[in-house]
Amino acid sequence: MEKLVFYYLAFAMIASGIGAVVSRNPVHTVLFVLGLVLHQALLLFTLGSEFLAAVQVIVYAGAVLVLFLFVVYLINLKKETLKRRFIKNFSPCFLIFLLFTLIVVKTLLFLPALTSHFKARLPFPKGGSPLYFMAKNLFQTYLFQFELIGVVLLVVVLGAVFLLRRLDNPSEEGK
Amino acid sequence: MGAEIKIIIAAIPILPLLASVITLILGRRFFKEASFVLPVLGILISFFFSLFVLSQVLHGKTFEFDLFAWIVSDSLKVGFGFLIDSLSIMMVCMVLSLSLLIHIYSIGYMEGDPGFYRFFAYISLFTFSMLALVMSNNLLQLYLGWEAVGLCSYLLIGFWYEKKSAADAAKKAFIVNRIGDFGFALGIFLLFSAVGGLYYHQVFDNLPLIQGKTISFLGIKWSLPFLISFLLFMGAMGKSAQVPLHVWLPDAMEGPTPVSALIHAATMVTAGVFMVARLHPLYLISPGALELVALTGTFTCFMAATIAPTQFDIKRVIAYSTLSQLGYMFMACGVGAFAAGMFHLFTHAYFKALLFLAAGSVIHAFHHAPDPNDIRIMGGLRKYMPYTFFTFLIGALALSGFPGFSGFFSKEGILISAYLSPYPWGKLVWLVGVFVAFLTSFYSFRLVFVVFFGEFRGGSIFHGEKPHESPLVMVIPLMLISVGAIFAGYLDIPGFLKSTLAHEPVHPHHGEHFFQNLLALIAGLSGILVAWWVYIKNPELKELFPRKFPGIYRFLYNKWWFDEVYHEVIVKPVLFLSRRLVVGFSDLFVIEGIVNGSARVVGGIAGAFRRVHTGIVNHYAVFTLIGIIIYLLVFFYLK
Amino acid sequence: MFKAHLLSWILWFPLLGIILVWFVPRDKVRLIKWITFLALLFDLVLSCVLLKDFNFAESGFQFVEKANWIELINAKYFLGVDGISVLFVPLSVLVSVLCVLISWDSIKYRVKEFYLCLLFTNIAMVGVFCALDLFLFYVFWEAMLIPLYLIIGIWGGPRRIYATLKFFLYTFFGSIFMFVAILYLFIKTGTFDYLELSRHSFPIEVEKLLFLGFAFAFAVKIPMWPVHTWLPDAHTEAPTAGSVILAGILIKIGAYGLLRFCLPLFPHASLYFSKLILILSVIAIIYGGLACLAQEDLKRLIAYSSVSHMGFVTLGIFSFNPVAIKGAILQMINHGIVTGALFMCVGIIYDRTKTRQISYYGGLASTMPFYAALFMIFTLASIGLPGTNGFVGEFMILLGTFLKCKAIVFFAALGVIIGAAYMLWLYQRVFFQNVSENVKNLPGLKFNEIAAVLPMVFFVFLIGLYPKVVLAFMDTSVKALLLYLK
Amino acid sequence: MIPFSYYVILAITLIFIGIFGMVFRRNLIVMCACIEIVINALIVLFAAISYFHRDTTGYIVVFFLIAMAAAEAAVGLTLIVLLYKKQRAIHSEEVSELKG
Repeated sequence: MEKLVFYYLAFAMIASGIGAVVSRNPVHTVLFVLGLVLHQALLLFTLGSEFLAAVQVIVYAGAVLVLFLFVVYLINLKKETLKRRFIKNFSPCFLIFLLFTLIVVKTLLFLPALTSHFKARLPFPKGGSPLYFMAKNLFQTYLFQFELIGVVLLVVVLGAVFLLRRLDNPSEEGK
Repeated sequence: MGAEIKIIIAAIPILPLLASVITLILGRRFFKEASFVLPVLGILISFFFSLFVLSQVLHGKTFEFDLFAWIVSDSLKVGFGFLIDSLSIMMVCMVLSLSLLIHIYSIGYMEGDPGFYRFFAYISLFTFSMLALVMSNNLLQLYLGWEAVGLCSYLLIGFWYEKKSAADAAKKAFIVNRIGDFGFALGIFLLFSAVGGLYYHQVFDNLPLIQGKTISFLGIKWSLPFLISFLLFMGAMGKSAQVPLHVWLPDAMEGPTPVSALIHAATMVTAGVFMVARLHPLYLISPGALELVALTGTFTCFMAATIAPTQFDIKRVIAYSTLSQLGYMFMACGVGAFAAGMFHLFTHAYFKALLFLAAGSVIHAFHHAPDPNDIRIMGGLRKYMPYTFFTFLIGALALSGFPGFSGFFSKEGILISAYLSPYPWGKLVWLVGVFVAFLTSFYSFRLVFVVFFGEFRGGSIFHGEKPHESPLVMVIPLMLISVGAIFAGYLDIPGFLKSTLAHEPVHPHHGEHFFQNLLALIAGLSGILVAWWVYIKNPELKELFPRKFPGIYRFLYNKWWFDEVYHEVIVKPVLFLSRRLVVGFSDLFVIEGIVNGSARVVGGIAGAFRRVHTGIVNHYAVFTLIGIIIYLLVFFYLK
Repeated sequence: MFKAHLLSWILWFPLLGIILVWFVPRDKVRLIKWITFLALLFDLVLSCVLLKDFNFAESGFQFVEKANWIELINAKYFLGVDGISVLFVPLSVLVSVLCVLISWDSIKYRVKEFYLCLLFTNIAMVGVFCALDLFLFYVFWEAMLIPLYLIIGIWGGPRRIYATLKFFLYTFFGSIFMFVAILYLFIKTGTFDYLELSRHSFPIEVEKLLFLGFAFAFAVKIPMWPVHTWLPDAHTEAPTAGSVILAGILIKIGAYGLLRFCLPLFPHASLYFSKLILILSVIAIIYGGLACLAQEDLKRLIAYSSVSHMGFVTLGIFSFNPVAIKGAILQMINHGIVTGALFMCVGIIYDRTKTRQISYYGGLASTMPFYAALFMIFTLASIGLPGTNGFVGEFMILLGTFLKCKAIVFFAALGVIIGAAYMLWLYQRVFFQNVSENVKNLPGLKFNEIAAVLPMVFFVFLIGLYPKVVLAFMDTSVKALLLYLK
Repeated sequence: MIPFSYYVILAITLIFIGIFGMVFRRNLIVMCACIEIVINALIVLFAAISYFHRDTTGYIVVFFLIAMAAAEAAVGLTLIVLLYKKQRAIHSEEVSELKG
């Protein structure tokens, strides 16, 4: 049962990933990514973190991808869908990508060595759920980083607002 | 030595300097036509001071003191100082008296010139520089005066700077002098390194140190005293216009005539002779240097005397005669008769200044002619300009060594000294001297006869009118100087200088060397006679020489081709070197080639790499990928 | 408090000017100029106090200030002056003051930035002469490039971009070698302190390499032949103030560096390489002079004459004779004054005609007599006429060098002849001969121009007639310097 | 029981897909989406590590990753909008001002 679920989720994620990359219409791309994200939320659920699954759904599906959709619709690209999907002279790129593929395959051959540490499934420490420990860590050990992320998000918001505001004021352009 | 006399001595050069500086600064705005007042006043006072100092020196006193320390650094200590002995006070009095008269003369001569104030400022500055030169008690201050008179000469030759020829002549004078000064400076360095001081007394005290020493310089072994004397003499060659550095003096006639009289006849050009006389102990220990001085003087004397008769520019003729007379002075120095040389310097100053000023008076009358210096448009001026004529005649007689005039005494003195000198080249000097005496009187009377006798040939220029005598302000100085030109020879200058030059002057005792004296006298008189024969009696004869010997005539007329040779041998190669080799080849091609070439190589490499920056984001992603690949390869295979 | 930190005051006082100017609106041009001028003027007064309080008898460093700066690398804020450097502090400030005056009307755009650059340059210049910590020195050394780069690049002539690039890359290329040498010194000794380093000695082979590293940087800056070609371009394209700073101070720093660092830190290598440098100097003298003869551009000509004159300076330094070294220091000051003034003069005329071509001019002596007189004075000083400052320096250098090597002086003195030739030829072409149509109606000198040039005239004659005022400062320090070379 | 290596393979495959899109797609929005895919792959990986290692640090990294992804998406999309408004272009080949 566990395996079945995993296979389904993995297959769905890879499929929607491929779909996202190859689809001609950006709207479809975004929708495929949405599918990927939702499936991944489920995967996180199976990996023992309900909290992250929820965050994934809320932030990714709810915010980021909606943002993408907004942008796609803002930039009306109906006719763009008819154009070529891929960049023009990609033969050298392709070669390099091929090389990359080879390397990745080669890497996979190392996997057994890599994963040997993770054979034994250790129990979580006593005294609380994983979420409890996570929260404890987050607000104690990583508090500073947590705050930093907050600042980053704030800066991003300000930056985005600032960038788009300047454009509306054509008198300042060209300086 | 009292403080008052020090102040008086110091004031002698400083007053003209002050007058000059004030006139230069305020002249254009405020003094204008009255610019001459201050310089004349300054020099007048200085002149009286110098007479006072002269009276002291006549009582056998000498003064030496430093005004202030100029350059002091370790072993090098030089001050601004004065050495007043018979030699320098003679020069001072001569310079100031002539300068004063020429200042006054210039009031008339330069009247109405837009650079009136400038002229007086410069000429006053010149007087200062010359005084600084002759009164100096060390070689460096001598050098200061040396260069400063050169500067004044430059400024005054180029006084009418709008004329290209004047500007060229000024530049030429300065640069040729610089070549001489190059040697002079090296001489000073060498002297310093040899005796460790630049004061005259230090030099003379330490002369035994350098006697007989040798030194290797530029890979050649030299006798040390000879090398020092030779290098210093190079400066004298430049300043006193001796071959091969004489080419600037004839061109210097582009300046106003009073300048030619004061600077290029009487004072500045004799600085070289003065210097040699001042350093005579040095020259006396180096017979080689004396020989060099004598031979240079002899050659210049002869060469200039052969050129002078072929020239038609009145000032150039006198300029070549100056060259020739300077040659005489060096001849005297070269045979060890420094006093005789100085004596000739003294008399020459008066009669040559007189000649120039009288010529200037003529030129003044002709000033609206296209070329006012050309003697071919003159003639018969005796009638129209009697004072000028008489003064010119006096000058010419003195120059020719006519008995009773100043030049006679000094020239005889030189010739006899040369004849009697212990040096082997004395006889040659004497022989050439006698021959040049003939040429001298020939060309000077050529001028007299062509300019003042015969028919007036300038009618077309004067539109039938006749030239006028110059104003009184010019004539009176002329007369005063002519007094000097006659009677300067009666002063016992050699005897006066005995205390300084420490060399027994040879007095031409009558009868003792009667034959030699007579020969020189005959040579002089026959020159006058020949000139009379050629230019008055048989005017057609003057075409004879050019027709018979066109080659020699052209050679002489073109001043022995010195200018042309220098142009081809020095000026052109230097310019070629600078334009083609240094700038064209080395700088712009080689060095810039290397610099810009390396820049271009870097640029080329960068150009190859810059194609990587396509501006397409995907490609950047690929490069990131390449990076990852390399990292992974390193990670897995090169661990 | 004030006396103990006098150098810091002089060094950082222009910072006050910078801050004030910063807050002035950019259209208040007069205010900006006055603030800059007064700030620098006060700085000049401070540096005169420095001269007044300087103790002639002491050979070591005076007004020393020492504080930790970057502890990690043991770099210190270490200032001090001795007889060699003390004169350059007021000279730098003086040049800056005069630069303000000469650019009063000639800088027409981005005025505020210009004066900021000027103030900044002043800080860097004074800093270079005071710094006794190699790291600090290097910081100031490179910091000087920035404002000059901007001054030439923004307010320069038509080919300014090429010139700035060349100037910057050339000098930077040179400095890199010095930087490597400084790093090596630090790694070997663990300090940047000049005094400590001067007590160290290295194996001769290492010393030679280090010497070359330093000397190359300085040689580019001086500039010595054959790394001089940035100078004509930079000078030619720079605005007047830029040229004056370049000629007056910047290229002195190279020679100063040779004196301050190369000789005491690497005495054996200095002796080893002295012949080479003497020969290069002579080449520079003659080569620069010949190059001048071929120039058609006023500023280019004077720039090449700088090459020639700096040849004398290096000649004097590497003859290791006290007279010559003093002469070299004096000549550095002289050259700053004279060539700076010549550039000012050219700038004055350039502002009126907008051309530097010599053939464009002619007969200026008739239309601008006062200007002609000033130019004449500087021309004469440049060719070393006795009575002007140029003579004293050249004479002392040649005399001192003569005691070491006679043949070298023979050729160097040839350069003096060439010097007279090109300067007088220049003067003739610009000021004499017929009045050119182009210059018939030029206006006379303005007050600020006269005010900028007259102090230079004063110094030309002061140093020329009484060089003791300058020489007195150096006596003991030069003596101490020569002890290193024993 | 699913071995850890399965998760790794899944993550690598997703990264692979994402990079493929980054390299070959010319639509900038799609490229942004591909970045999201790569980030998701990392999320999977970290969550798996945390799960197998019984350590919550991985989860925290995931948490941060999600936040960073949101930020990155916001900035990236802003820039895309800006670019589109200025140049009316959305394809990487049409936007090559940075060409050297």
